[in-house]
Amino acid sequence: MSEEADGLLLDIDGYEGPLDLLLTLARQQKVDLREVSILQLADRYLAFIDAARHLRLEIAADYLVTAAWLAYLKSRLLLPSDPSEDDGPDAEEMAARLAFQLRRLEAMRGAAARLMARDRLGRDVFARGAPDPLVVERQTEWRVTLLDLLQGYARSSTRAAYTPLHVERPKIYAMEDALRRLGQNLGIALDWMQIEAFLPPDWREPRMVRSAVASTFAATLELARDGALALRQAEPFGPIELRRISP
Amino acid sequence: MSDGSEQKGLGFAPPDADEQERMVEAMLFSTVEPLSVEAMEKRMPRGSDAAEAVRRLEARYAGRGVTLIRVAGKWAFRTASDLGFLLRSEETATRKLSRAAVETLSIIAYHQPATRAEIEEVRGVAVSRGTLDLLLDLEWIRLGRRRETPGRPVTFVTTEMFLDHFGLESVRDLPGIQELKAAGLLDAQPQGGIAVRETEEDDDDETVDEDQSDLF
Amino acid sequence: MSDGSEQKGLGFAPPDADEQERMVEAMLFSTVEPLSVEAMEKRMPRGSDAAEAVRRLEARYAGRGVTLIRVAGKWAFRTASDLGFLLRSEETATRKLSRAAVETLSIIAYHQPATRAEIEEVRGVAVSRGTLDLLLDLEWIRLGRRRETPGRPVTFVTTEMFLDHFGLESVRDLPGIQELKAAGLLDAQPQGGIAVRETEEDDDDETVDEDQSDLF
Repeated sequence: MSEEADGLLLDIDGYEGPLDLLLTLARQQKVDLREVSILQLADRYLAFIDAARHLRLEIAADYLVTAAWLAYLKSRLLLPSDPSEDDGPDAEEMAARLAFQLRRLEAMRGAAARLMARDRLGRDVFARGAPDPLVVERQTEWRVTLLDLLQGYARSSTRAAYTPLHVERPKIYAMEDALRRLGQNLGIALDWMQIEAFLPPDWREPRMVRSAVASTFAATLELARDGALALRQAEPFGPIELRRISP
Repeated sequence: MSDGSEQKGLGFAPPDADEQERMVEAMLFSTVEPLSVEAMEKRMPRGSDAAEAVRRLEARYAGRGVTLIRVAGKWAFRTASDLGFLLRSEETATRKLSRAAVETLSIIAYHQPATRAEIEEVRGVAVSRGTLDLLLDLEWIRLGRRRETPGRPVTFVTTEMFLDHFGLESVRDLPGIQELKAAGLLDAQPQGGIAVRETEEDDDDETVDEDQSDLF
Repeated sequence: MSDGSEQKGLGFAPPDADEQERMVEAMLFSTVEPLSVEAMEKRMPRGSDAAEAVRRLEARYAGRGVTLIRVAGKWAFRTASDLGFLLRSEETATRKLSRAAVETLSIIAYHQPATRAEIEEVRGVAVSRGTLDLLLDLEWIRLGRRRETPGRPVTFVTTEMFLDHFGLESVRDLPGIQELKAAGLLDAQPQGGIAVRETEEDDDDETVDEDQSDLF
């Protein structure tokens, strides 16, 4: 560890940022912060960062940014200022600005400590432990007009007149079901068979039969078009017959 | 303070009586639960006499806005009872009566005396206990005569306050069904045709004083 | 009591000074939150002078175990600070705040209204979202008015709870604030020193509450 580190713990984690580290280093100059030598401070900071790097400690980027900034400031402070060349803020101003930041941070730290040392509620002073709650008596004024009343009556007495209409959907034998059933049973139709033989046996009710016949007939048309079966009807309204066509 | 001298001998004099009173005052002020003399003495410097401090404090607060009282052998500060009004504030909020309450009230008004079952029949839904309680509370309805039918159900009738609130001379002033229809308030003829029954306003409130809780 | 005679003319004499003092005592004793003179006077009979009653009460309680203090222009009874040792219990141990939280709080208190950027400028390091959340959670700080500068950043200010917690009558009574001001340490300074790098340390919890995430 370098001498410049001055026994400081080389633990970056122990500092709340570069300004905190700078303040700690400045305090070690053991002078009033108003007389701190920024040049000397920059040197110490750079030495600290060097030492930390030497130990391969992980250093957050903002410490490095500050190191670069201080190196720049140092070079500017050491060089005589050239009035003909105006590049950026005056070095003295920058140094004064940094000194101000250090003084302000230190002042805020001191203020924080004094604030925290005050008698605090719940620690040093106490409020009434069993306060009497303020009883809020809520008076509710109900707003109802005669019209509300009449409308209410009208609403409730007409409600009974309307019972919701439930339309029961009739059972429909779907075309897909008919196609499936025909496909499964077509093997038995090696000779002409009446279409009724292919109706679902459990569809007995007249309306259901009608639906089953319609869907089954539509399904035979579909299969006939595909060339899977042949259809015939001898006379108008006569029985419809079908037969499988062998592939 | 009997052992005060002994304490003094050890160089730890207990605080003086005023100081002990301050301590008891602070403890009783900040505590959540009433405190016993023993509990206070335990927290005070050795040689303190909490009982005496409490006696002094009690006298000091006598007649003040806050007084020291004894609760089950323990002590607590309480607001003087005559000042309770200061800790109360009144707020008036206007609220709309629920739909269920408006409908129930209107059915009672038109059908009175009406039993709960009759109200439910018209509304088609159960009437909640809360709805009837609210209307009774507002004193817009009261209990009428029991119906002389099986089970002797109680009936509900409207009150003077109800008439007052709605600016009605009597319940006969409520518009009839035909008028409601004409006003466009009734869209359809209800089944069975509902007529406004003649009410018996001179029904006496014989049942009112009965315990209401078993009525519903 | 300037209008006392007028009130008397109407036949409503306000209660006498002792009685008014009792009233103020009862009200202040019954609550944890500081009360304003106006709030008390509102609850007292017409013609009462709460300010005078508070003055009398303050004198009465001076030096007692419980004293009347002024917080944010309001009044509250609090135990005398020298008796804290009697009242402290294991449960009342206050949470220890991190150094970052303490410093952030102080910077807001002394510089208020303060933007996040200003806090970071003073500390020379980014302020974590968690620190501000904690202080907001304690209700020691709250959002102030947006600063009318580019980006309209939100500002933070301290609350009444903050004053109450630290026993301050107002932010003008913050320890050392006059000296800091005189030394120019509370002035806004032009940029040019060590800048705070934009950190994105708390990106991960950005989604927690969207509406707040754009504030800090």
